[in-house]
Order: sequence, then C-alpha cells, then structure tokens
Amino acid sequence: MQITVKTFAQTREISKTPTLSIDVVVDSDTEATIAHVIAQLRELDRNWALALEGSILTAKNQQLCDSSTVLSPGDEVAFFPPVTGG
Amino acid sequence: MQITVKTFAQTREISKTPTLSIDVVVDSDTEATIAHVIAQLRELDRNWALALEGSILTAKNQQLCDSSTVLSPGDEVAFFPPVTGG
Amino acid sequence: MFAYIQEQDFDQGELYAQLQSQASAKTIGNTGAIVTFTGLVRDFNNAGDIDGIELEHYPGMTEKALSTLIDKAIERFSLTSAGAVHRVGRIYNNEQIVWVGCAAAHRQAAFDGACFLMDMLKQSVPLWKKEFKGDNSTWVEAKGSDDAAALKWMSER
Amino acid sequence: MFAYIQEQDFDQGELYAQLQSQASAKTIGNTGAIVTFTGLVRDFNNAGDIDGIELEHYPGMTEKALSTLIDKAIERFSLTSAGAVHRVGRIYNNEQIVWVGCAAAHRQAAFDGACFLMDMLKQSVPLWKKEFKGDNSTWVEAKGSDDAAALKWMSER
Repeated sequence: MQITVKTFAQTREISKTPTLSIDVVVDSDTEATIAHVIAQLRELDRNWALALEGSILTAKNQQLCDSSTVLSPGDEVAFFPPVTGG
Repeated sequence: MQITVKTFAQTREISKTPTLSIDVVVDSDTEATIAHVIAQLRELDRNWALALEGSILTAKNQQLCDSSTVLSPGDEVAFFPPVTGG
Repeated sequence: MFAYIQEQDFDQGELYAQLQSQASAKTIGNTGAIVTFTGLVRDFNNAGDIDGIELEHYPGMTEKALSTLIDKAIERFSLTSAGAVHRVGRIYNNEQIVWVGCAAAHRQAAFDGACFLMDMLKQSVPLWKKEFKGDNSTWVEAKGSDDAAALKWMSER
Repeated sequence: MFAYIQEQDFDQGELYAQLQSQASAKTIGNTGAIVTFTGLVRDFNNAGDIDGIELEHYPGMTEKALSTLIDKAIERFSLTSAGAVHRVGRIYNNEQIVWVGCAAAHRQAAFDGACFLMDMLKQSVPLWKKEFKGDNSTWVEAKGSDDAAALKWMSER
C-alpha cells in the first residue's frame, strides 16, 4: 500500500528526508497503521532511526493522530517534533 | 471647619445637591471625620437622609476612604453609589 | 503609561501602537506579549432593549483613580507598559466604551494585567452608567459578580 | 471567523476592525467585549542574544489546524466571532509573530477564549521556531509549561 511520508523541523533535518513515497507492507489479514510505517522507516537507515526517537507527533492527512491510527492507500503521513508556535 | 461636599449619580439625584459647602461642627477635643459629615447631612433634610442610606462610597480629596477618615479644613468630600464603569 | 477619560470615540489600533511604542522605548526587545480589552455597548439587558448608555463621572478623581490603577497593574504584573481609555457621556449601542492594554515579557502577565485592570476598574474608578431608551433612563446597579471579581485580586496577595 | 498563515507583517488595528465587523454582522449588538493577544519576538532568551526567529510550518495542515481551533473556541466560549493570524518565515526582534482576537457578550468569555487559543495553539498547530543570530540557528524546544497550560483546558471539560 503506497503512502506519502512528510517530515518537518528537527525530524526533517535528522531524517534528511522532507518527503518520501513508501510501500507499507503488512500481512493480508492486518490493517496498516502508523506503527507499521514507523517500524518500516526505522529499518531504512540510521538517520530515520534517529529521527523517529523520542517524543514525535504524527498526523494522517493533516490531522494529529496516534500510532494505532489505520491507514488507507494514498494517505499522507507526517512526523514532526512537538510544536513551538505562538 | 469648612469643607466642600460633592455627590454623584443616584446620590446626586436623591440629595438634589451636586455640591455644597458646609461647616462641620465638632467638640474642640474631637477630630472631624467623614462620619460627622454624614450625621450632619442626614439632619439637613429628608433628601439627604435618603441619599445617604444603603451602601454609599466616600472619597476625601478624590481618594476612596471610609467613615473614620479624619478631615482638615478645605477638604473635598464626595458621596456616591458603588461604581459601574467598564 | 497612559490614562484618558474622554467623550469622543477611540481608535483601538492607535492605542495599541502607542502602547507598543511605549513598551519598546522603555525596555527594547523585552515585550513578548500585548493583550488588549475593549468593552462595547450591548443593545439589550435584563430590563429590555436600550438605545445606549450614558456615563457620569467624577472629573479629576476619575483620571487619578485610573492612573493609580494602571501604576498598580504595572508593578504587580511587571508590565513593560499599560494604558487605558474610558469614555464618558452618551454612547450608543455597539459603540466602544472602554479600552485597556497591557504589554509584558510573557503572555500570562499580559492577560492577568488586563483582567486585573477591568475587574478593579469596576470597583475603584468613579464612573456610573445609565441605560437610556428615548427619554427614559435607568441607573445600572452594581453587580455582585463584579465585587467578587475584584475581591479575588485583593485576597491573592 | 478568520485564520491566516502568512509571511508578511499584520496590522492589529485592521484585524480588530475585521473581528468587530464580523461579530456585529452575525449578532448585532450582542458583542460586549473584545480581547486581543499579540505575540512579539523578544531579543533574548535563556541561551543569549538573538537576531530573530524563523518559523517552519506544515503548509495545508497549519491553516486547517488553526481554523479548527478557532471553531472550537467559538463553540466552547459562545464567542460572537474569533480570528487568528500566525506569521511564518524569518521574523526579526520586536516584530509581531501572532495575533488572536475573541469577541463575546461578556468579558470573561472573551478573555478565556483568547487564553484558550494561545494555550492550544502552542499544542496543536504545526509550527516550529528556530532562533537565529547571524548564520547560526537553534531549534526552540517545546516547553513543559506550555503542555501544562493546554492540559488545563482539556481536563476542565
């Protein structure tokens, strides 16, 4: 299942990957979740493993979500550090 | 001891006296206070007696004060209802 | 710091600019937050519809009481500046009545300063409101909730 | 309601006028209070002097998150209108960063709405701040006190 991954701020700098299209691979009887994406990205390389350490926020289609959120093909998933606007 | 009395809002309307110069009369061994002024005004007429009933605020020389505040000749004493600005 | 009592309407953008420029002049770069409050005439109340309000005040004392209150707020909340304007006379529905503004290093102090000014103004500045409709007018009674709001600040320190 | 994300500076007087006119259009005469908050760049911080800040954001989500937040504030505090503007990109010392405004029938709702918007904005709108001086820049870490301020609103209802 193809999805788009985006990163921002420190997560973008550490992963060195602002955006990436990946194929989330899950068993046929399992729903793909944010947790699967995280696990797969961690395996990609050391930068991704570092980028996804600590308290990272996640969004699906531009809405905050958590690691159990279920994904559909074409979803946009974003990873970023706690926000500091205001 | 001559002082100036001022009234505002409902107190002015009920007393029918926006301003008044009065001679506060006290025993020679007593300090004149706001309480003496109130007692003297109540005796003046029924309007004053009504105007000074209930919760009335007092100011001496344009500063909020209470009935025990001591007066000096020439002081400006004001009586008015609780304020409702803002 | 500024404290104006006036009949004419005010421009809140100009008051904001004045506050910001005073705050910068005093402590350049130390102002991180500015909070403003504007009070407007609402055209209804518990007694029914009104055309507007009319404010009586105690000339001389009003200005002093407002200045004193602003100085207290600046000291208590370490504000980099504060200001207020209160109109008197006839003010029609939807018009502006009062403005307060507080500048501070951090947002909580700016919010607290503005709340404090409004709560205490309703307690210590000699202004009295009448509601009018046509030729009839009625004094607005002081509210117990306003007393409670002011008491909160007095008991906290 | 309005929610803008923009690089250019804003005129707080114009934003106030826009908010007031929206509030009047919707519920004429029912707005008795307008509170505004403006955040500015302070030129020092725990790490020493800075030239300014640089804000990164998540285009698309930022606008949506800010709009959603404003809708929540309007509903929760029965506001007659609310609006916000957040700048992105490079912003120098003493310049304006963010503005929120809330109009309501009574003053407490307007104050609460503006506090809520600022507290929650620091929690749910995808914006990230870097402080820069010359060619060096450092990410600003999220503050525990900001989390606590936002949590307060979540636990109250």
